[in-house]
Amino acid sequence: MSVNTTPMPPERLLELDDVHVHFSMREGLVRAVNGVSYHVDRGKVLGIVGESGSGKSVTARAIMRLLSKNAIEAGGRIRFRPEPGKEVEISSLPRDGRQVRELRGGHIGMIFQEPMTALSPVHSIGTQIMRTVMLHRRVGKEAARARAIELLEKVQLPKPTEMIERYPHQLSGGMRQRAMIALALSCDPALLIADEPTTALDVTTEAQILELLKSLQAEMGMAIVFITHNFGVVADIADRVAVMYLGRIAETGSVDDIFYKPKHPYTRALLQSIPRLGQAPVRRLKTIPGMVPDPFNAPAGCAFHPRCAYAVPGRCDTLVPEVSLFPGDQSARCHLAGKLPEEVL
Amino acid sequence: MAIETLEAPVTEAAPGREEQLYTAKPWTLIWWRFRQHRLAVASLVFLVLLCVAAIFADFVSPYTPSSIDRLNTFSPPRAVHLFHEGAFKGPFVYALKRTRDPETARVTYEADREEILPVRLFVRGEPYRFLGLVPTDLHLFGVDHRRQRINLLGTDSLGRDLFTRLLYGARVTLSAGLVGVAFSFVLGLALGAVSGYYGGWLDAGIQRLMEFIRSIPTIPLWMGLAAALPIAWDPLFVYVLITIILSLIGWTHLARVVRGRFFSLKTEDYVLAARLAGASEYRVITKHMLPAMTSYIIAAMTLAVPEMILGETALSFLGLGLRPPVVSWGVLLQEAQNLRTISLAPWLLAPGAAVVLVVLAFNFMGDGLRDAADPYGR
Amino acid sequence: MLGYLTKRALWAIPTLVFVSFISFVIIQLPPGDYITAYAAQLRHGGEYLTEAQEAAMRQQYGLNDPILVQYWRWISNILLRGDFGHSLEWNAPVSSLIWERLGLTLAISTLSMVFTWIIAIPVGVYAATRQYSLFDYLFTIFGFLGKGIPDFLLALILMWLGFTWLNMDVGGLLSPRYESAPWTFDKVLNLLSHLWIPVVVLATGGAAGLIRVMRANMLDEMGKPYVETAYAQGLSERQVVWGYPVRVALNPFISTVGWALPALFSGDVITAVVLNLPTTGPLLLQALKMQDMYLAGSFILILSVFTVVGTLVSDVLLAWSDPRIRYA
Amino acid sequence: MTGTTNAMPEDALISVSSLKKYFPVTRGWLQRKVGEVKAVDDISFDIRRGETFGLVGESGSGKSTVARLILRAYMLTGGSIKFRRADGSVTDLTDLSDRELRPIRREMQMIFQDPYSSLDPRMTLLDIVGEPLVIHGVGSRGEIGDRVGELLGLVGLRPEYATRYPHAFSGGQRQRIGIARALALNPSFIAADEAVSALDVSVAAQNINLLQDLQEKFGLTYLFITHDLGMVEHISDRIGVMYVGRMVELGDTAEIFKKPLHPYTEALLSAVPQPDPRRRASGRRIVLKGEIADLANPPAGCAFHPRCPYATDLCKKEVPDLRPLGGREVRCHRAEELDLAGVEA
Repeated sequence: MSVNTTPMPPERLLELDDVHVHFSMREGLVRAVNGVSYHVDRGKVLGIVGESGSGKSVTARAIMRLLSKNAIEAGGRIRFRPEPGKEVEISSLPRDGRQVRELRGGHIGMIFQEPMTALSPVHSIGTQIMRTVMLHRRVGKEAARARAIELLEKVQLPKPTEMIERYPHQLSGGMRQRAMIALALSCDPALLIADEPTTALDVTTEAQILELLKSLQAEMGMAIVFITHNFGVVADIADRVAVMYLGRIAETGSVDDIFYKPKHPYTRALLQSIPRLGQAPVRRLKTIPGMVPDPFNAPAGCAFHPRCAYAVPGRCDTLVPEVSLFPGDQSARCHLAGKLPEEVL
Repeated sequence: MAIETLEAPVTEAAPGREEQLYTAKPWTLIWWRFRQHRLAVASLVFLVLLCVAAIFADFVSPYTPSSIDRLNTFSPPRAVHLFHEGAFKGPFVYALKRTRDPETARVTYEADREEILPVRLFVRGEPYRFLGLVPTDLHLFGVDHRRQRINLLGTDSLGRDLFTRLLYGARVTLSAGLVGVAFSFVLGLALGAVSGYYGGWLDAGIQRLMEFIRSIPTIPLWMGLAAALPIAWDPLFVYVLITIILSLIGWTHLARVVRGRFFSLKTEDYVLAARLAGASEYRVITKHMLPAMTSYIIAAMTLAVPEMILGETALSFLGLGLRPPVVSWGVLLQEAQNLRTISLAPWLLAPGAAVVLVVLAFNFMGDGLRDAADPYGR
Repeated sequence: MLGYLTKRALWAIPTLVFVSFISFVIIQLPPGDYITAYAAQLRHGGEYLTEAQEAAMRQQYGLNDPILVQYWRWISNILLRGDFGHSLEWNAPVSSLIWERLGLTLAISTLSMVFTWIIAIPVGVYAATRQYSLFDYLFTIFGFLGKGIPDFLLALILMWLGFTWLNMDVGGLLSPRYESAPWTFDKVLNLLSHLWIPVVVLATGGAAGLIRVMRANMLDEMGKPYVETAYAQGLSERQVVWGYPVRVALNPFISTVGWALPALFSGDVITAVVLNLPTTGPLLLQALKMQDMYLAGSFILILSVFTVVGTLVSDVLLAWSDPRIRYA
Repeated sequence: MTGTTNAMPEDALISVSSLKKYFPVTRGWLQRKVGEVKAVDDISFDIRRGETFGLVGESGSGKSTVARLILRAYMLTGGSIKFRRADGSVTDLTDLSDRELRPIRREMQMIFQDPYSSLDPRMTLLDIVGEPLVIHGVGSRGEIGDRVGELLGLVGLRPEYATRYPHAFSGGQRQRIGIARALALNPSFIAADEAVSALDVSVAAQNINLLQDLQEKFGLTYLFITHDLGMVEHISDRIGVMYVGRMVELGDTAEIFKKPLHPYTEALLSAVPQPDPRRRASGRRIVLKGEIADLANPPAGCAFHPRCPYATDLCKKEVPDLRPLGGREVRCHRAEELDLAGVEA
């Protein structure tokens, strides 16, 4: 596939172009990310949804160049614009080089799923934040401390001056996730990558964290790549949505288009299989037959075809579909995109 | 009404190899994984061979451990050759010429290149009772000569064959290790299981006991207990007591492993599922908990054997453990205690090499087992 | 934190009582007593003790009293007056025999421990960060060898090598000509040339084990999410490894400090016998063989106290270094 | 709170009254008891024959403990549990010994949350699914084999899989194996503890449908425990809402969702992110202050008062009782006067 070489449009912050990541395992080669392209504009929230094994977390780690040692970065281009007028091709930089390290934490912050284990157990919250601030801002200890207190206040942790002395095990899950957010935002990054940040939390805590992220986003203006398997969360926070299935983007578009005018059978089927609050009671949920295939032997052609209600034999099971474009910057990787019968959602 | 099935074929009838994997018994999986550790497999083979040789030591060794040869003291190891002056002769050793330095009165040995002694299988030699039962004089190998002997590892100060003594010593040392582990296993399993299964104050009490025992320095304690054994007692009885002393310390480690496994297994949902299906406590323990633990316990036991062997060797070496006429590796090493003997006859350190090899083999095997012990690890 | 430490320290008291009693019982275990052994020794030399003489000596040393009485007499003298009793074998107060040797033991053990740590920590960290590299394999082999070779055998081999190849006089801590000489630079050099064998012997055994512990801890920690977080902050690999997982991996390591010291004492007993060092080992062995009960008992007691105190120290260190325990 | 009569309502399969479970908090080297955690505190409810009773609440609310108490996996600290046997007789399970419980265990079973730890990895499906049959001595070896094949077919797995070990299966399939095991003895009651929470969206929907089909086919009664409000609304006839060991609201699912009576229920409902971008939660979402109360150290008065937007001084002092109100039960001092928002249809 040819790689797009034209410069990014001015509003663009991040652009992934045909990114491939493979893992060599004892059982064989896993093509965890198999040609993923998406983009995030400055100050926008991109939600990435998918079931387990769809490659959504791996893609995020590819942006941060944080893949494990057995990962093979098998192609594609990741471009990022740390400040207007500047463009960095992250994918061509050395993995642990100075430039990548400056981006990490400095221009791109990241928060993780497990607030229990994502913070160092033997350093206080303050120390962990201060270390990052001192590293990227090149300020002294006092200034870093002041910044840490300011950040903890921003994420609405009570008594920030005391809180910086606390250790993670002294905080609840929700408070830890707030501390994690403070750490990720410590250097005013242009982009925040949030990898299932609310999955491990209770629903009331999840609501708190979502509201916090939204208000911080409005205040600080950073863009967010929000990874989740929960369609409700995506609908709540995202401007644009990308739906992933088995290492590929099945469909991407504005949040309204994805939820109300899905073009890909997978998106549609997923939306139908979720029980919704206040829905007129139906006895049976719609389901997608079968299971997510084993990544070691992904189906040929469109990876979704064995489970797809509309699959065309001889086409969907042999040819990998191209991306079809629709108005409103919506695109779907399906042979039948735009030709599906209307269905009520 | 019809029950919805997983409509799309989940996995097509899995090809042979996969189906084999899916239906493989737990021990088969453990064996498959163990097999991948080549060092562990080699260690296993080595230990099995050594055990067989030790069990049949009287047959495998060419002499008896206490047969003295005054004209053959401190003779060096003899190499087994195949070629004599370029001609293939089958396995043989050269005869040994004994000369005495007239000035220092020191005995030196030199290979007599003229006389070759073929190594023969199943030779008649010193009489013994096979496995302590059948009287016979058949030995696996030896040389047919009235005066000359085959000493693969040389001889000691009394001209006794070190190879023979090493094999007999293996009997005592290895069995001391295994019996010691067996003792500590019984203690550790019992107390660890009680501790882990019942928990509460019983667990707390046993934990405290283990802390007490761990706070006693091992070697001085061993030494003290071993020194308490009277010299006059029957050597066999002393041997049993020494193994018990060794196991007195070792059990705490095993108990900890057992307790930890019990604790984690007790909270597994499948154990609760069995209980809720109405399974008795006995069934839960024997069908679910013990099978899940055995591989871990075997690994832990394997790793505990070398401790016991090292303990026996050290105590006997110091003269506090087993004593002659019992032959153990520690007893044999006593002869190698002073520097002059070592520089005169470095081959007397051979039992030390044997200890190192056996300890390493048990460690490698234990590591391999431990890695293979959990084939279902997520 | 303070409460935890107080409780921990208080808990050490019953342990010490228990340990001291065990020490005493061990000495009492063998049939017969010192007088029996002494009489046997005399007989060897052609002299005899009459039964009346034996009885009188037993009376004099209080050997006929019940064991608890003897224990109480022994322990109360130690606690109240620092009197460890009388060595029957040496015919001297035990305290005059042990302190110097104990000091030397402590010095050798501490030196060995420092060496152990200097070797084990960086090697363990390096082996874990470069898992399956040549270096990692080399040290795995070293670790296994260190575990497999008994201390006394290593001591024997080093002694033999030093003797035959380096032509050094080995054994003991000083060459005979320096033994009573005043301290000079040469004497120190001579001391060092003797000291390396016991230090190497003790450090090898310890380091081999600790490298494996450190490596395993590090591998465990490096897979944890907080390490990824640290990388995601833009820290370099060196900063991440030494700043985060090493900090955490050191915690279980610290808890071994308390045990390392007593383990070194234990190891020292045998090594010292082989190397003929003027430390506690040979004296303890001799005392045990002679059933010189006050001397042997004092040794075992002191070594046990070191163990208990060592465990206490490591608990304190652990609490100090790990906030999860400090604020539990 | 407990009624004067010990009789059980006609239509009830299970009747729980004043159920209590306190776990001791031990400390120190001799495991001295220093306090207790009231994991379940004075819970009463009935489960009607053939219905699905949903129990919702966040982590630490004690909902799983309730299920385990009903199945008598634990001893009760207080209260009683009555169960109507297949022959119509009522048995008091409260003080039965393990031996006495054995015949009753045939009639009540459980499905677990974690599809990995709930199946013994060292047993084949034949042994796992057949174990209840072996324990209760139902049938010969051959008969058990046939029955296991039949059960596997029932949950949509091939009977040939009986010789396989659990590691050959995916999470969703493992969950079905657990369902087959629970069905082995033809129970009348099944407690499903977060039975689909660990599964992907599409697989969860399949398994929910399976559970509903089985309920219809065998007339099963379910206790369905979950934190997923969408799922509980879809599957349950009635629900109980738990907060910190206590029941706060109990009643008909549709009514509670339409108009909750307890402020916690209201907050919970409003916190659920909906897969509907046009109904974004912002604005109408009630973001609760603070954290879920600590079980070991619950606040005085109503446990919810520190987070409750409607709390008065009375709430701080006095623990409200669970009391009937408009065909439901609610534990709130202000239930009558408050006009709380439910889920819009």
